[in-house]
Amino acid sequence: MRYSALSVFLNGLRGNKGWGPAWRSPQPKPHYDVVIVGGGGHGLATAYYLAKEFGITNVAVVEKGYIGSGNVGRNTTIIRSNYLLQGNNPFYELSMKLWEGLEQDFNFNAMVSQRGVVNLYHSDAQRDAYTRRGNAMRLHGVDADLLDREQISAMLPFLDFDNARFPIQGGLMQKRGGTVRHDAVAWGYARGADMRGVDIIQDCEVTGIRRENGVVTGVETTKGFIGCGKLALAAAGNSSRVAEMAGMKLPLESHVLQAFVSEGLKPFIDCVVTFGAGHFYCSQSDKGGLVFGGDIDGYNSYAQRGNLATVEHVAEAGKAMIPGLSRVRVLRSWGGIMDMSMDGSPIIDRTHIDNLYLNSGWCYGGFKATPASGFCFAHLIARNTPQETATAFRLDRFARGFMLDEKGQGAQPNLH
Amino acid sequence: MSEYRLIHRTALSDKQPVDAAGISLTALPEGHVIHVLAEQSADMSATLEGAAAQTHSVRYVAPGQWFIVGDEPLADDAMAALLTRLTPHAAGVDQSHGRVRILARGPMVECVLAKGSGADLALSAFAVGRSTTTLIGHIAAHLTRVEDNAFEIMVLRGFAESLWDDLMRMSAEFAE
Amino acid sequence: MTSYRLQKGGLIDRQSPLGFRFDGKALSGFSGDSLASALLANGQRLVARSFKYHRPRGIQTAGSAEPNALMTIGTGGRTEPNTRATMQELYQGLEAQSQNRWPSLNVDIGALNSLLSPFLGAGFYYKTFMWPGALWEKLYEPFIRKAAGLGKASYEADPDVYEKCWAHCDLLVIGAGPAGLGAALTAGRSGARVILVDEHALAGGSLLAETGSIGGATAAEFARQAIAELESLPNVELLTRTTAFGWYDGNVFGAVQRVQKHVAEPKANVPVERLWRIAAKRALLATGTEERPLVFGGNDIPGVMMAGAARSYLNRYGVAFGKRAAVFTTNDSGYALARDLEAADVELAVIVDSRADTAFVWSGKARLIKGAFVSDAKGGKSLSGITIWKDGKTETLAVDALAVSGGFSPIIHLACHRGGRPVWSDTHSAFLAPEQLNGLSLAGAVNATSGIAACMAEGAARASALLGELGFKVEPATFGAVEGDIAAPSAKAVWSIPGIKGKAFVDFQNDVHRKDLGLAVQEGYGHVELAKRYTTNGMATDQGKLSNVNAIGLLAEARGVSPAEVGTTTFRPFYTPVSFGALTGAYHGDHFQPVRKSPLHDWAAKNGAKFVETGLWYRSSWFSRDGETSWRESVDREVRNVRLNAGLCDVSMLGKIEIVGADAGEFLNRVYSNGFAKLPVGKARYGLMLREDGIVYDDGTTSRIEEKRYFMTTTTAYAAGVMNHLEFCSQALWPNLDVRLSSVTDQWAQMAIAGPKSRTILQAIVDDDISNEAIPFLAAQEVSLFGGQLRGRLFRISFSGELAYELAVPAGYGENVADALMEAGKRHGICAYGVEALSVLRIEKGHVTHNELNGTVVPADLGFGKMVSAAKPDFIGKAMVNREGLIAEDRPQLVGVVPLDPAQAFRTGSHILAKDAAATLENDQGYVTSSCYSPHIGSTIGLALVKRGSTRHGEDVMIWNGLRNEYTPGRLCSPVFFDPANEKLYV
Amino acid sequence: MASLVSCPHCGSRPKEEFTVKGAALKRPAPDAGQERWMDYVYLRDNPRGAYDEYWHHTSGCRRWLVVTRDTATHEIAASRDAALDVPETRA
Repeated sequence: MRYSALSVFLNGLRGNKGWGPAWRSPQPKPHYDVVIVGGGGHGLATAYYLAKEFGITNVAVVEKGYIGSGNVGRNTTIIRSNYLLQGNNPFYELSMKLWEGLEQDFNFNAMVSQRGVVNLYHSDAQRDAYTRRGNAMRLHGVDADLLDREQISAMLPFLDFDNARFPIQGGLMQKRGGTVRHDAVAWGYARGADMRGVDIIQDCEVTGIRRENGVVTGVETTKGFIGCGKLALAAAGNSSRVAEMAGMKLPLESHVLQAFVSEGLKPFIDCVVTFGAGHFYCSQSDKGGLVFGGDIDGYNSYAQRGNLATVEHVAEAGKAMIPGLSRVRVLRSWGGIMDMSMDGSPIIDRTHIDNLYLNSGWCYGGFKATPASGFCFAHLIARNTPQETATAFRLDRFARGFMLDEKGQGAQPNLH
Repeated sequence: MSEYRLIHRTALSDKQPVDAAGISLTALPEGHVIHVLAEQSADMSATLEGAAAQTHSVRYVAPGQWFIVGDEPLADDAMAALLTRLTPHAAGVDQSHGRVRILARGPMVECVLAKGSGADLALSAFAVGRSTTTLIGHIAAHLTRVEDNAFEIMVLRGFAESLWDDLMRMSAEFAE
Repeated sequence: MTSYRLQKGGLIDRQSPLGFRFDGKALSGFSGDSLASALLANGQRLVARSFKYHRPRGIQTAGSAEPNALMTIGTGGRTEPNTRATMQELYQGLEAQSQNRWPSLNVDIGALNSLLSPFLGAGFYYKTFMWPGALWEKLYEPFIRKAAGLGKASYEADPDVYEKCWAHCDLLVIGAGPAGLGAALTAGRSGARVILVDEHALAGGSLLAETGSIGGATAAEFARQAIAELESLPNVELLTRTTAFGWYDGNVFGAVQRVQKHVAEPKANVPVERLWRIAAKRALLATGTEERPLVFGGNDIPGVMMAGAARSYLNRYGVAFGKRAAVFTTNDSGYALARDLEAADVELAVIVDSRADTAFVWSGKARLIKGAFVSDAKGGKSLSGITIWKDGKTETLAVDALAVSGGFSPIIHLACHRGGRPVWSDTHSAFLAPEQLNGLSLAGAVNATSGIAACMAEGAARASALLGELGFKVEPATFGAVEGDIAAPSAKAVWSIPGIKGKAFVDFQNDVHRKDLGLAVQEGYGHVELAKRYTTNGMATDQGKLSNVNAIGLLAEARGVSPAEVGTTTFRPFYTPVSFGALTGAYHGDHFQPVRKSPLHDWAAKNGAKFVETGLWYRSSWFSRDGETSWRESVDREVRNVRLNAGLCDVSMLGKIEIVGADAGEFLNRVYSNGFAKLPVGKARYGLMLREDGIVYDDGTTSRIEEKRYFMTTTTAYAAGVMNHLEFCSQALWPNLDVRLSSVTDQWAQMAIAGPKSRTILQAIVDDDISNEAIPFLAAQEVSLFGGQLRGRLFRISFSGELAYELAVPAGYGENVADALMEAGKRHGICAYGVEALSVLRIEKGHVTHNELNGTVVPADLGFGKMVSAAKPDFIGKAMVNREGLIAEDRPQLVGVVPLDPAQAFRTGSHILAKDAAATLENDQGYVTSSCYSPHIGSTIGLALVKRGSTRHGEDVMIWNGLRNEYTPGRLCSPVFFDPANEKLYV
Repeated sequence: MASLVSCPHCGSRPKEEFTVKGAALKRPAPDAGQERWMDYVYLRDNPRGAYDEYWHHTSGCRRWLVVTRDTATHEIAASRDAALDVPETRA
């Protein structure tokens, strides 16, 4: 059933008995043209665009838990396209453009809210770095504005301008950046893909990848063998483990990143704001909770939980930036497993194994990339050539020396 | 400019000592601190005991590393002699100006330090004479338990004022 | 005082009345009251409005699970939103405000939402508000945001102090109820290091609300004596008002102590809250249970309360929760309340027991209806009556208070924080803790043990066993006989209640009702995690303490499976919310990070320095002189003066590392890309350090001081990183090399003395000959100063391109030496110069810093191709530096850039476009890495990384700063703007 | 772990005193070839389970350690000084 104000009204009159399931719960078929491993944002978006844009509908998404149980449901909901490098910038801007029409496209209100993203700077060096970045954005037609202290103060009067260890000098603003209701992204893509014939198979863990004559022919799962023409891996933090089933070792480490929400507050922070003197970024959800995060915990982990030291580190930066947070309470912390790559940029590529496609390395910026990641991965699977904004995300870039290192940190994933 | 009178500016000269029943904080004299770096598996015990028998104290730092410390500045020749005594199996690096020592003493000293350090400093776990480097809040410092209720805290000179201020805050509730 | 307050009983002090305000209304309570008990005693039933429908809500619990009674406490910088009235101790002058209502608590416009509730079911907003797209941010969302949220955060800074600390113990006991006290007394007597935490002001837990006795003493008196004993033991630390909020890896527990949240004016030298990190060898969870509500119509009306809470208000606080009460229970615990109500002469109209076959023998006066349910409660802002359903028939009864008990959920949160999943027990109708717990055990009600005596005994036995594992020998403590305890063994849970007419709430705070969960299942969101996210059940500030298990039960029924199959959502920290203040401790404001101070800081300050934060350091940026009106004026003067006369700059912040050992030379040869093996004693060399991936990591000079002693300098920014890196190389990669490292950054005050007159000035304080012959360029020697009073290290190196030295002296003499140099240099025109002038001088010479070493360049990009030794068999970065992409032709290379019109300035961060090219990403040629006004050139100059830059000197380009709409026609040129032949360097 | 790391020289210490570098791998010989070096610098086993990694006790004894840690449970099984435990000597 199509969602609309009218359908909500009519169903309300009938005691909401008319709503059907948002997506089916099918048993897996023996064979699909494409099997996507991972029912997170990227996997579901890939399925959606395969069906919608490339007409490939004989597709299954297999998910070991429930859909959206990974990082799409445990991030700080920020979207932005304020990237520096030519290999990254057009891709993230494609993603932003897809976000801008997403809800009407898949008929699900994911609350895409372009409230603006401000990165504060505290020194001339940071200002210069943001000048470079803002100009790189503008070169690609991405909106960027460099704000001075007075402009920041008018927007965010509760920041610490007077008593700070690292006084705020200004900020780089992307007005089109903002937030999205994260779970709804998974649900919207799932519903959209399902309506176009994609099978979404939950509670189905992949336990092996079957190859015949070197070519991938399907996956062993807890629901039996599922054959496929093409196998697409979109397993985020578990990418290394899935790739290992195909005998591949990836330029990735899995790291835990915590995110937090405070108790509900009346409207306080309108945009997304990131601290430049410590790792802290914050926005306020429509329900009123401050959603915020900081740095990764720093060590390899598959446990979706973090440590207290990082929590404190984040809180210290938060109160340093906004003194009024002192008596606001942090409600909940959670952890997601990030596929941190060796240069901080993603991988969307074929592999050396025929019919095996890889989407990974999103580090902790995968949420904002969801639509473009799905779109470009679907393009690659359907056409066997990279989508034009994703040509730099090759697996061989490390061996060839064409790293996409926005931070210039080199081959140490926990520094990206 | 041999007529010029050199003045040693101590790092904590502006700070007022804390002297309360629960806790006292005192900047120790900036005498000498020698970082001893030994070859792997060199036995330095005799040399270090020799140093300790004089006007120095020896603090363990890490495997093969110690600080030789004392309240009196070492003249060039005394320093040279000390460095020579360390050879051939160890070298000394003068850190007399690079590290600043603070004495924290009083019945609440463990409570005060527990506000900064995650090391277990209970007397039963950390006896008199033991040393360790640990974070006190955000600043790394080298601790030595010099008495049941007293610790020598050694910190990089550049952080000395910040650490002093932190220790003051940590002591505040016992320093009325 | 109103008649809700009993004449006697409770642990309050009737001799100490306390005045407070609620929504501006002056009220009064007693010392020992919670804000909630005081409000109840005053007959204030309506205390809050719900989140979505703005329904009237009252106090429902007496503890930290409270979903309704959230208030804003305090004013100004002490404004504290969303505080549970049940956990807030009353103090004289307390100011409490209700939240989420407009214009007032009594008359709330938002309550109109209730009328629209058929259309506001679970997830309705995902289905609408999409057209037209632009209206979301402009109309729908602002409206929703304004309506949502709870209390208001303060814009003011908090005047109070916070702190954090560590604690270590053999046994941590969490919860000071019967099991916890049993454990703590046992452990305390063993001599082990014990910490006992309890979230309430008064330790004792459920004993404080008991009317029975232990060993002849009242339960509360027993608790008081137990606490007194524990306080007398030096090895026991008792932390009340302390909530253990998280169990972390390594058996570390996070806890927050509310040290001064119960006082009107906190003492300034004591924190208001203290964050504890407790490293426990063993821990015992004795957190008891949470009583479950029952899901019937109108179960949220003020006057409906948990039975245990009603009993707590009655016995602990001396407050009756109503004048004519009813009890609705699924288990024996309701009878304990019923008995105590009658003993306190509160009218009890009826006991409704869902069990037809209960064996409990009720000997009180009140009517008992077995096998029945309260299907609906009636009333608006206060309960007026209930409907009792039995076998399809209903009867209504006028009551003003209803106590409910739907069974008990063990408070196992902490036990699940490290990944273990709770296990459903049909026997106990509850989720129990995971079985495999490393370092943590459970005792008492949280372990599904019932009855005071059994809980105390279990606590004692567990403590004895846990300490036994650590080598302590102690017998479990024993206690006198318990009288008058109505133990409530588990009873079968009741999820769906028959005959409901009204809205039956599951999650009170988020207004999730029974039908929302049904809708979630119907729409495919039946997985417990999806249902939570879709309906928001359990996502409010109480994190579903009361609602989660009921939601699971209802989901199970709707899906036709057992609660075991539904499972729980994940328990995560924090058990109860923790303030930013507590998590931050003292590290905020200008104490956010420590300050690292140069030994020349005071010298710089008295010479007029303006400081700038550089990492943790404050560096002197420029030195203002009288009459100078802009920073540029000062910097230009400093630059000119260094080139003309001389200047003194504090470079103490450079990383400085002393490297000793027989293999130090070989070591340096391996960590630098250029050769160091043949560096003679007394010489310095510029070195380039690569990362293993071939990218430039850092640069600096290293000098050979003695045969086996080197002195390395690093950049300020990478000082710590380089030290870690060198330690890694020496310890992990090449432990067989004899290399030993000592950071001497803080040992030396280091000053650059630059300019044509620097030698003359320096000679005034240096005893040794420092002529060009004695100290040629790149000499590094120990020197005697002030007639032998001091020894320093003198390096003939230059960042400015001038005749220049760096002099290092022991830090304590730094200020003195700098003063002497300024004095000696006065007649030669010396000036102090800061990092701004330093930067101009180095840009004029084309010297790179981390502006250029941006983590993506290889040596060849900077014109340092020759510094990558081909001869050395191995060094860090050698293997990867020649990859295709790192030697590609169109890599960015270091180049100079000037404006065609000297009057036109440009900025760092501007991009370089080919002349006449459109501003597009494809046309991006590179960017300006550093820029400054050069007094020597008479215009802005810059360094840039530009594609094939080294081959493009002389090419006209556009310097583009789109952020400011600045287009500056420019020309690429050599990056060396000043003295390219280095004639000034060698004089 | 995550909260406490045991240092063979200093005992159990908070994680914030340490810096973690990642997999404790054997550095290849300089002439080991591009593939071997690519593997060392960029590829990681990234296992779910036991893992040897380098930790530096930065705010303590400043020794590099090889810590054997489970990436799923965060339990630390062992912690040794890196100098005494170069990868080639490890089983």
